This record gives sequence, structure tokens and C-alpha cells, in this order.
Amino acid sequence: MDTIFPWIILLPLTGAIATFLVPRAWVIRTGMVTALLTSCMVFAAAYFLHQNGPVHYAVGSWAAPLGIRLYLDGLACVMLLLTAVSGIFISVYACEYFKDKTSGVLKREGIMFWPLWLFLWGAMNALYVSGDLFNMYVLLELLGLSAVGLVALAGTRTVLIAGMRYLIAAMLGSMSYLLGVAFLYAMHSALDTRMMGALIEPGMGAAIAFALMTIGLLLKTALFPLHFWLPPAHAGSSAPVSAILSALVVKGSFYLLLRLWFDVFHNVVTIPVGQFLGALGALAVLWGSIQAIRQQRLKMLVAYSTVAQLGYLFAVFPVTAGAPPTDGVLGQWVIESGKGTLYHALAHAFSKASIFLAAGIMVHALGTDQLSRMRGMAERLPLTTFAMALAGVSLMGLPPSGGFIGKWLMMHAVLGSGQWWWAVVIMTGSLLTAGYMFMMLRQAFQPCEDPSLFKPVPKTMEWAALILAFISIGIGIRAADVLDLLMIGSPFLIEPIAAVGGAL
Amino acid sequence: MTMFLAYAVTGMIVFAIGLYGVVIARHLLRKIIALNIMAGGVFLFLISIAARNSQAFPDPVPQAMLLTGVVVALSATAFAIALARRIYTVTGSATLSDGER
Amino acid sequence: MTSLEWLMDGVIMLALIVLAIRVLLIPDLFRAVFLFIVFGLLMALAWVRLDAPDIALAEAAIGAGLTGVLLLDAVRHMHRPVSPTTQPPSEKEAAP
Amino acid sequence: MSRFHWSMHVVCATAATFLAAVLIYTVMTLPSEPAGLARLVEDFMNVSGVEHPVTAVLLNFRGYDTWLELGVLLVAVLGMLLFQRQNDLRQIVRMPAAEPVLDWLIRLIAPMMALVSGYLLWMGKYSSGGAFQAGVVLGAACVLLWLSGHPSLESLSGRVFRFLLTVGFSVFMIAGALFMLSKQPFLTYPVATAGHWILLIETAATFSIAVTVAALIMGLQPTYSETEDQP
Repeated sequence: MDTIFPWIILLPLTGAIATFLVPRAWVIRTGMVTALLTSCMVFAAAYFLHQNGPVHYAVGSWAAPLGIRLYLDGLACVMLLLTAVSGIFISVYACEYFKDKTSGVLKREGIMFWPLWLFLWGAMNALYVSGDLFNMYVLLELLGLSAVGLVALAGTRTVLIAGMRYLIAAMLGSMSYLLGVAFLYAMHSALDTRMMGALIEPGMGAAIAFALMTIGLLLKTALFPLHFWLPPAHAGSSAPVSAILSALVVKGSFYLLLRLWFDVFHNVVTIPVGQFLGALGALAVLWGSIQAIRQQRLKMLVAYSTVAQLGYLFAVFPVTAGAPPTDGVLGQWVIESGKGTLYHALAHAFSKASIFLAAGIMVHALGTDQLSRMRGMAERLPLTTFAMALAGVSLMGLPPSGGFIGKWLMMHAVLGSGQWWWAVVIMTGSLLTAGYMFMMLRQAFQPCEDPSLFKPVPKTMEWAALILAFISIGIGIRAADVLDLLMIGSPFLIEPIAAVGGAL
Repeated sequence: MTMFLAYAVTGMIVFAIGLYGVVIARHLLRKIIALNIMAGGVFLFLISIAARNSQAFPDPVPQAMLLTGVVVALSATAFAIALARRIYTVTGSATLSDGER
Repeated sequence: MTSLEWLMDGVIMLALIVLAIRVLLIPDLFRAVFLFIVFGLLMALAWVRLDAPDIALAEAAIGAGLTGVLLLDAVRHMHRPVSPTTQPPSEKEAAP
Repeated sequence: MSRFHWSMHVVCATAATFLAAVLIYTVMTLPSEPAGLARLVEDFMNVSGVEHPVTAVLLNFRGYDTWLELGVLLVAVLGMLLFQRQNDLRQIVRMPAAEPVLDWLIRLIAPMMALVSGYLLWMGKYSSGGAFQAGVVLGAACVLLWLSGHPSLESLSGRVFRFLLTVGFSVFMIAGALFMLSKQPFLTYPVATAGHWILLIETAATFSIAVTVAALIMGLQPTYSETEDQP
């Protein structure tokens, strides 16, 4: 296992360098080869994890307080798989998307897309396995910069302004996170998450560090009050980039929040903090869905849907904050809600990527993503509409889709732990999601007056979107073994974790 | 009131001033300058942590963090300046005109 | 800590805070960038006082030097009207 | 100042002062004599291959961070190239030849700066110095050459320019991955030759930082095809 582990990070970054250096004709080939190799490496890592359990990996063979420790467990592995699977299909889609319609030659953006995308993928993989607080800061910055580069790829006015706003929000978030890490180091002279978790004790310093780091990560996850930069950035950028941002990038900072909450701050968090985050999540769900229903453009609708669906992920915090470490029963609900949140993240990633890719196909074929112009899409672009419908099913949470499993586990946990009001929010949110999904599909199934409007669309783009939608349904059916993989190394334990010690 | 505490407090004040500047500024370059001042505040705090213990040499780990932080802040600033100039070339205005956030 | 050292540290700290405020509130952008460069150099001086000479060298070179040059260049270019004709940068007051 | 209503200023100012007060109070409660990792670094100094603690932490104990940070620098240049719609610096207008006094001065200073950069790089093992300081000094030399009309980075061909940009990041990665063949974790230098490996990596990093720094400055200058560049 030790030989494979770092290749998850090395391969995408090598590919990024290669696509930057090779001549124009070779860029797509190098990019696709890197994407395939990285996915194989991630699947191999998942297989090894399944065989012999979680892995602690000391970079440079220096022990934790001094060196940097990487850690792969079920939670990290599921997120790696999420990035790899959606990454493959987004890459296939991007090969076609950036080709010039007439000459078939790669446009300028297509060349710059690959290095930035592979840097982002490498940063995501490194972020999921990182176990060191300062290392997470550097990776967050690398992720932010390459994401802003991707947003501003098209170079139009709206995209540049959205990219600038995103960059300023990302830099504010990183600075606040770094100050939190500085406070933690000032108090306990350690940077390793597990070690810090063992050393930390509730107090003013720990509370301020927690608040700073959480606000920084909330700004990067675009949770409700801090989401101003997300809709224009996700809607304005080109289709594969919006899919990358909505499905993958926002989940990276949410994953960090989850890691910090369970590994580092588990005995610092209090019930009101959990309720506060849950309330923000609920507001995001309601406000995002209402905004989505009011949108006229498909990509803005889907972008606001991202703001809403992110709100669901925060249901895990009130349940966790309420559960004292020693209480076995409540602890069981925490694991249940953790599974629900992860499953919702997984299903949301696949279905949101699929819808954004489908929206890209619509813009490719019709030249606009105005909802009113979607008439007759079902007739002219059957595969794309089918992909949108399937992804909508998963977003709404209808059985047997992955979204349903996620919502079911969350509801189960929330009701089980006695905080029934979150269940109300989840229900209304699903209703509103159904609202804007059917609003979108109703337009597509209108009779088509003028078939000549639709320009031909490459088949690989449609199949990429469709397969992603099938996957988001498929993980609902194969839920059992995904959940087993997730629970390796029991990521959602809440009793104070013993100092790293023996593992190295 | 050791030297560490004095500089740490200054760092915090500079951080708050920088944050205030980022929110208030409308010109993109001013926002970038304010972000750098904010970063300077955090780095001053980091350096004063390193100088706290009075052994032979100061704690090298925060200093290494600092050097990495300075270079990361530099690359983020250079990126932001290139983007701001591109926005100026494309839109002719050096502020995020439509709706200030 | 001799009183002389305290005086010097006090001056550096006060200057850092006052400069930080001045940089953000000064109307002219050129002067703001110059003040920011001075702020970077003072920061490097503070780090030398906190006995981190090599990091101070890096901060002076990167923080004050490089960021200052980039900002100055950006301010000079951002004064020009969008179509870069050869006439010198117009003296119109930069957007505050 | 900005066209905000004055109430916005007051609100933000009070919020900032409140934040500063909270942070200052927290700083007061911090332990003033903590353990710190200085002693731990001291114990491992003999194994790290360099004498200067900061360089040891930067390039050996936490080399992974420094490697990723070179990646961040590379993404910054990628962004700059993307926004300037260039692949390299060949389009940058070369400055007119400087008058003789400046020209003679630059001919004297530029090699001196290269020397200082080499010195800083070599001193990184023993006292303050290292890849970043050396790289910035070398980068400044390139910019000075360009400013005074001498051929500098804009005379490099696209491929060489891009190779120089990525050489620091790639050498660091290759050196780190090399030892994985002998079943060592990533970035583990053999103790005996650790110093040499670190020097090799620092040299490559100096070159790529120098080119990155110069590119970040020169890349934003007007290009030959400025008119064609209008959107």
C-alpha cells in the first residue's frame, strides 16, 4: 500500500506539468492518459484500503509533530473515489467541449484547461489524505487559485468579475484559516490533526481558533450567508468547469470542516455551535431552493441548487454536537448522520456534474441556456434530457437513487437523535428541489416548433452526462458496499482519539 | 509585557485593519493591498510565536510556515493583480462595478 | 529589555499600525502603494527585531520589493484609458 | 474615499475593533513559555543534512509543503499567462537600449546579482539564505536586464521558458519519488547524501523561482500584438 499511496497525488501533478509542456497536438492525449491513470490509482488505493485498513503515511519518514502525516481511511477514500469518477467523465466531456466546432482544433481555453484542472485534481487528492493543519492551508490555496483560473478561463466580462469575487473570498477564507492554525500552534506547538485533537482542551484560545477556521472554511464552502460569490462563478464559467466547481471543489472545504470537527475540535464544540451551523444549513436549503425556482437561466438555476444542496450537508453538525462522547446510543446516530451526509455529498456530486454537463450540451446546441428556449429538447436531444431527468431524480431524493439513501440516512439520524426540526427542513427542501427540477423538465418536454434551431452535438458529451446520471442512481442500488468502504477506520467516532503514537 | 506579546498584539490590530480595508475598498488594487496587510498581520503573529521561547535559536517551524505563507501570499497577489488588470482591460473600470460585495 | 529597545520596538509597532491605516484611507492610489512598500520594509525590520533575519530578508525582497513593483506597475497601467494609445497616462484622478 | 455611505464605514470600523479586541484578549491568554518544536528540530538537525534549522524544516522535515508551494507559484504564473492570453514572453516589447551610463552600470550589476544569488543559495545550508531569497535576486537581475534593453526572458523560446518555469517543481518531485523505488516513503533523503540532494533541489528551485518572479513582472507588460489583443 505504501508504494501506491503517494501516486494518487504525484500522478495528477505530473500530468499537469506534462500538459503544460507538451505541444498543442498532444495536450488532450496527455490529459486523458493522466486522468485514467489517476483513477486506476485511486481504485487500487480503495482496494488496498478494503484489504488492510486505514494507512498512516509519514512523508519523508519524519514522525508527526515534526513531519507531515498523511492518512487514508474510509471517509477520505470515498471522497477520492467521488473526485476520480466524476473527474474521468468531466475530462472526457472536456475533450469534446473545447474543440472548435468548425475546425475541430483545440481552442486556447482548451490548452489552459488541462494544466489547471489536473493541478486542481492533484490538490483535491492531496487535501483528502492530508493530516496536517498547515499542509491543508497550502492545499486550500492551491485549490483556490487553480479553481479561480478555471472560472476565468473563458475570459468574458461576467466570468472575470465572478472569478475576482471568488478569488477575494478564497483569499479571505485562507487568511482566516491560517490565523486559526497559528493560534492552535501557539497554544499546543503541534500541527498534526490527531495530535492536536488529543492536546486541545476547551478554552478561549481553542474557541477563537475554531471560530476562525470554521468561518474560513464556510467562506470557501459558500454556506448561506457567505455564498455571494458562488452563483455567478458556477453559472458563468464553461460547462466542465461549472461541473468541477459544483461537484468537487466546494466538497473539498466541507470535507476539511468535517475532519476538523471530528479529529481536532471534538471536545471543543458545544451544542449551540452545532445548532447554529445546522440553522445556517437550513437557511441555505430554503433560500437556495427558492432562488433556484425564480431563475430564468438553467445554469443559474443549477448554481443556486448547489447553494441549497450544500445546506443539507450541514445536518451532521447539530446531531454530532448534541452527542456527548460517552453516550453509546447518541453516538450511533452520529455515525448514521455522518453516513447520510457523505452519501448525499456523493450523490449530489454525480447528479450535479451530470446536470451541468447537460446544460453545457444545451448551450452547445442552442447557443443559450434560457429556460424558455428549452422547448423540444426532449425530442431533439433525448440522451441529454434523460440525463437531466435521472440526475433530477437523484437530487430530489426519489428511491432508488443515491440521493434517496443520503436523505433517508439523514432523516433517520435526525429523528433518532430527537432533533425533529431538521427533518422538516429536509422535507421542504426536497419539495422545493422537486419544484425547480420539474420546472426545468416541463420546458424540455414541450413540443418543438423549430427543429433547425438545434445544432448537432458530439455523442461523447451526451454519453458522459448520461453515465454520470446513471452512476448517481447506481450508487443508490449498491449502497451497502459503499457504506462499508466509508466506515473503514470508523471516521465518525466522537470519543477523544488516542494520540497518534503507535501507528508510525 | 514581553516583546512577543507586544508584536503579537500589533499583528492582531494590523489583521483587523486589513480585514476592514478589504470590505471597504472599492478599487481592486486597494482590495489586494488590504489583503496583503491582513496577511502581514497574520505573519507578524506567527513570527512573534517563534520568538517566544528564549532558547539558543527561535522555533524554526513557525518561521518555515511563515516563509511558505509569504510565497503563497505573493503568488495569490500576483494572480489577483493579473486578473485585476485583465478586468480593467476588458471592462475599462477598476472596480467590481455591478453590485459591490 | 533595556528602555532603548522598548523605545525602538514601540516606534516600529506604532508605525506599522498607523501606516496600515494610512494606506487604506489615503485618496491617491500611487501614494497608497508607496506607503504599502514602506509598510513591507517596516514589517521586515520588525522580523529582524524578532530575530528571524533570513525570513526578514525574504519578506523585504518578496513582500515589499516584488509586490510593490507589481502594484506600482498595475497602478501605472490602470490609469491609462483602455485603448493604450501612446499619450502619457492621463492625470485623471484614479477611482478612489 | 469609497463611495459607501458613512454608516457602512462606522459599522465596519466597530466590527473590526471588536474583532481586534477579541483577538488581543485571546493573544493575552496564550502561554508565554510553550514547549515549541525548537528542541525537537535541534535533536534531528544532525540527520537533516543542513546546519541551518529553518532550511532543515523547510526542505527536509516539511519538504512536502515547500514542494506544494512551488506548485502554487506555478499556478500563479499559469493564471498570468492565461489572462495575458500568451504562452510565453516572446511577445513582450523589448525596452529601448538604455543610455551608456545606465547600460554600463547594468553590465556591472547583473553579473554581481547572479553572484549574490549563488552566494545566498550556497549559504542556505549554513545560515540565513536559501532558494527563495536567491530566486528573487536572480529574478530581479532578469527584470533589470530587460529594463535596460538587454536580451532577457523574452528572448527565450517558448519551450525553454516553460521548461524553466517547471524545473523546480519537477526536480523536487523526481528527487522525492526516486527514493520510493527503494521502499522509502516519498521525499525521504538518504541521511548520508541528504545535504547534496537538498542543494540540487534548491538550485532547481532557485532557477524556477527566478524565472517565475521575472515572468510575473514582465508578463504584464505591453506586447507587440497589443492592438490585436483588444477583446
